[in-house]
Amino acid sequence: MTDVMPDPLTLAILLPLFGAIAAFLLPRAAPAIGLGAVVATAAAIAVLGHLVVQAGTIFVPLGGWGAPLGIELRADGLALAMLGLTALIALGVGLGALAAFAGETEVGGQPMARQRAFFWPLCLLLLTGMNGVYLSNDLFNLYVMLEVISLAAVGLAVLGGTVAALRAGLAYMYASLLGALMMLLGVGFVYLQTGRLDLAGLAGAPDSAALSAAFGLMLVGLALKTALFPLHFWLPEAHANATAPASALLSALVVKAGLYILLRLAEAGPFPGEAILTLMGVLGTGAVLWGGVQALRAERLKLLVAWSTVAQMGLIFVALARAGLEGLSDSWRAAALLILAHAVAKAGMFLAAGRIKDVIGHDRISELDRSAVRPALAQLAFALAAISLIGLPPSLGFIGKWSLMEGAMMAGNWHWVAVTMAGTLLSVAYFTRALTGFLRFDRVRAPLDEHRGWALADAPPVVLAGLAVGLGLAAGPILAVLDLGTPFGAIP
Amino acid sequence: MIALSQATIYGLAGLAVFGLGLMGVLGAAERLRRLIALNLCAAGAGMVLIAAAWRSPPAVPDPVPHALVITGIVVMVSATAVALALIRRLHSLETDTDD
Amino acid sequence: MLEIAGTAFMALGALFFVAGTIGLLRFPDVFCRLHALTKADGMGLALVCLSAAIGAPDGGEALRILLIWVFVALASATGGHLVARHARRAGPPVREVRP
Amino acid sequence: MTVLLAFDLLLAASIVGLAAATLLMRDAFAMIVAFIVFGMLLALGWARLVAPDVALAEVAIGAGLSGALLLRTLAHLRGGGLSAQGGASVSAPTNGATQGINALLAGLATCALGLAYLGAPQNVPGLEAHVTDAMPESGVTHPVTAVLLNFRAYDTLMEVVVLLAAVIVVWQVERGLAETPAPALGTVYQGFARVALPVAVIAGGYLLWIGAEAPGGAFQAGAVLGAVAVLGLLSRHVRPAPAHRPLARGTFVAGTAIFALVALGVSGAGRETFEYPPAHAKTLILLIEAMVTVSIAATLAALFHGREPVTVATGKETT
Repeated sequence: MTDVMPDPLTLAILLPLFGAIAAFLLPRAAPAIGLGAVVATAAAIAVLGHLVVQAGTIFVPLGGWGAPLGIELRADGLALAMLGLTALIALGVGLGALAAFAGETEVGGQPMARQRAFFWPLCLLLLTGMNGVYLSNDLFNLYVMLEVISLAAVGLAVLGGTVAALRAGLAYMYASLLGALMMLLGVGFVYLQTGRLDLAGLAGAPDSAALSAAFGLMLVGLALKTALFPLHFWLPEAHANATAPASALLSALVVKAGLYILLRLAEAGPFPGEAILTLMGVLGTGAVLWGGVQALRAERLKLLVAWSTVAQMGLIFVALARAGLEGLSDSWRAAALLILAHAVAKAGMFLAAGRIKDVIGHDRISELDRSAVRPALAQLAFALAAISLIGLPPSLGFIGKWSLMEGAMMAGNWHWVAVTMAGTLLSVAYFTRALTGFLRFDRVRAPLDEHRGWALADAPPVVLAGLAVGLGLAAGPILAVLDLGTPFGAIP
Repeated sequence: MIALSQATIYGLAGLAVFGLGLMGVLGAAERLRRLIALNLCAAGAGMVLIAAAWRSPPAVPDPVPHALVITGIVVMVSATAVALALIRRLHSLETDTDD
Repeated sequence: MLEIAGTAFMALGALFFVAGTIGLLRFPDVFCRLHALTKADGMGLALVCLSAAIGAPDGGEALRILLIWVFVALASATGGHLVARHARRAGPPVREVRP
Repeated sequence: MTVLLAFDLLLAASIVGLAAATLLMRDAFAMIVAFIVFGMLLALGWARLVAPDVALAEVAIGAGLSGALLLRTLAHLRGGGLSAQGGASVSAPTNGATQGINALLAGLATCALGLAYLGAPQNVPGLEAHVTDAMPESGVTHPVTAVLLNFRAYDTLMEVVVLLAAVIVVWQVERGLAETPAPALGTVYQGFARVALPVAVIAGGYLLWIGAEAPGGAFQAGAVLGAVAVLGLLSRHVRPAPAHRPLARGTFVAGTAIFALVALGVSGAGRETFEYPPAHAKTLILLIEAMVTVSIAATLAALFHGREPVTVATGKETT
């Protein structure tokens, strides 16, 4: 199918896998191997990008069989954007992890050397699974990939080894497993109805009870995995109690896998009706409001950030629902933009929150201040990420929200505009809680310590958060990439 | 009128097992019981898939669902092992702090 | 002739299994239950294997069935021993039968 | 025919009944045993549906190894033994109202699914015709093995990756736990192990070899060999030590690594990834299966054993 041998699609999946294997075999060299594997994967994705720009959608029939007997990989603009995003975040978080797991001291949990040794195999397995999901064109393969992601993500969530992290990790594991099993049963129903497993098989299928059951199961399962309100119960604790690089990966990437599959299902199949889409928007609204209120009430910085993930995921569902079933062929762009914006900003924000916690020794919001040891660059990164998540121009978040509201207005759905506005106000309110803390002098209780200067560890959050703001200026090219290979059919 | 074929019997039984597992996951209080309930869900989904191998009346069953279910079984034992490791570790830490 | 013998052995084996199961359910303590299980089910298994071996299409198949019998018998004897040993050490004493 | 149908009805009812009984058992030990019996009956059901490969996998992995894992965990929770009543207290679920609503919702959803199932078309062909057409080029003659290792080999590779991920996470979670003293099993067990383990190794090899043309294959063989290793661990024939760690890591990844390397290696010259040259397909599949079998066996045994063997050095990690 492609001139390059072996094809870059397979390499984007297998290179991180080889990296994970090598990092597991050589624990001491894990950071170097890990970063090398991420860079190699990014190179494969760059080659793939070149091919997609030239040829549009690329299919690779693995084993030469082709669908429906074999499994096909598929790459188009949407997949390419997600792949690039994931590589970018893995690189940023990986560099952040170098600093976060440096040193030998142990703070009540796992020894640092062990955390360092195990972070990389799990991170690379996660990358394998994520890239596998983006490139998959087969329902059962998506289920297996989701399980790869689940196990790696749970391993990352409990890396710190504290009781709180383990408890949250187990709850996460159960939610994730149940979601995957619902997806599996849904795949069974698809097979009953169509006799095939590839996504293309959904397209021609007649609307039937079995197919509705399949969609119902898969949507509920994926909603559980993406923590759509009210199935979000597992997310805040799991994301807040993980170590910072793990939180960044979980919040920025893992929840997006379910969303991406939802997009692909909506693209492929006869989506089960206007009402379901509206329901997704309504639940998204619930997430925006409930997540916002809980973020306002959170006492710890990382918990606030985690609740904001619940709210932001809700917003993405609102984006999907903004113009109804007919508007879906355009609404996916708004959703994709918000996915990209949230991923970059949230990765930067969690790394920044982790730095702040490392430097000042706690992350209680009521005691944040402008003390002399203040991690100024991390606070800057937090603020930049907040700008994008709130949606101030020219950030990528602004472009996403603008695109959401524009489509909603054109369809005359003012209620979705109101929801977006309400969510924006709430996000201003809860991020301000943290930001004002960064500016206060009157909370200093301990004697002023010497400013510790800037560390290399400040670079990844600043760069990621800066990108979250700056990429808004590149919205045109990003949209052009998303439209490569025309996902969701022709551009209206 | 629906013909009560062999596959239909096991398919419906599979759905019932999945439903029971679902109830267990939602209702069980203990960690082990929830995990077993999840395993029941997996078994139920597997039964539906294996029954799906017999829909059209061929002489031999469709091997693809068989392969899928074997994959599912291996995936499930992996997940079970991870969950059990978490349970054991949590138990150790909790009994340490409680005493 | 062989077919009749096979069926008869199978039925007899099933009868032993039923007896063993009744013993498992009705007997008062671990040791009695174990007695019922290992003895009756061992016999039942032997008969069922014999029946299956008679019905086997060729000698190789029959040999494999007999091997299965040998190993299941070994395993169940060992398992029975382990259960009894554990019960003797950890559990309550043998229940006295009152006249 | 009707007698068999009655048997199927009885078996299906028993399966559902055992699933319910498993969840209703008050004692955790009884619950696990019921779950294992459930797995056995399930395998019988799958044998009735002419899915012997799946039945084998279910008995060996779904019921057997899962059961062993569950029992080992229960022993840990109860402080070394299974009969002690302390530790994992089996409390009755609380909050009846929520429970009722949940049960009602799950029941309604299941009924809806049942209706949808009955409404599904009965005459849509599956992929069996495609499989039959492609079988001559697959390198093996057993369709399930062809699907697992050729047509959908990519899924199978990822399945082995899931196993690898599991053992990495288990090692990461459970480091440095003090070893629970293994129960002394006595001379009868030791004698049994001495006879049974070599035979089981042969049986595993046989399952692997026969998989190319008949039910069996890497997963069933790996499960049997994994059970051998578990028995070896229990009888103390196998004693994991810190020095074994590099070997263990190598064994865990061998299957995944070889599988992925072969998949990439055969590509090129107009061939896609995973597209084995027909002349070498059988050799390559057997090579992959052999490596995967060894990896699966080692991984399953490691999942049972749990913790990574480490020298207790820091002193911070106690029990």
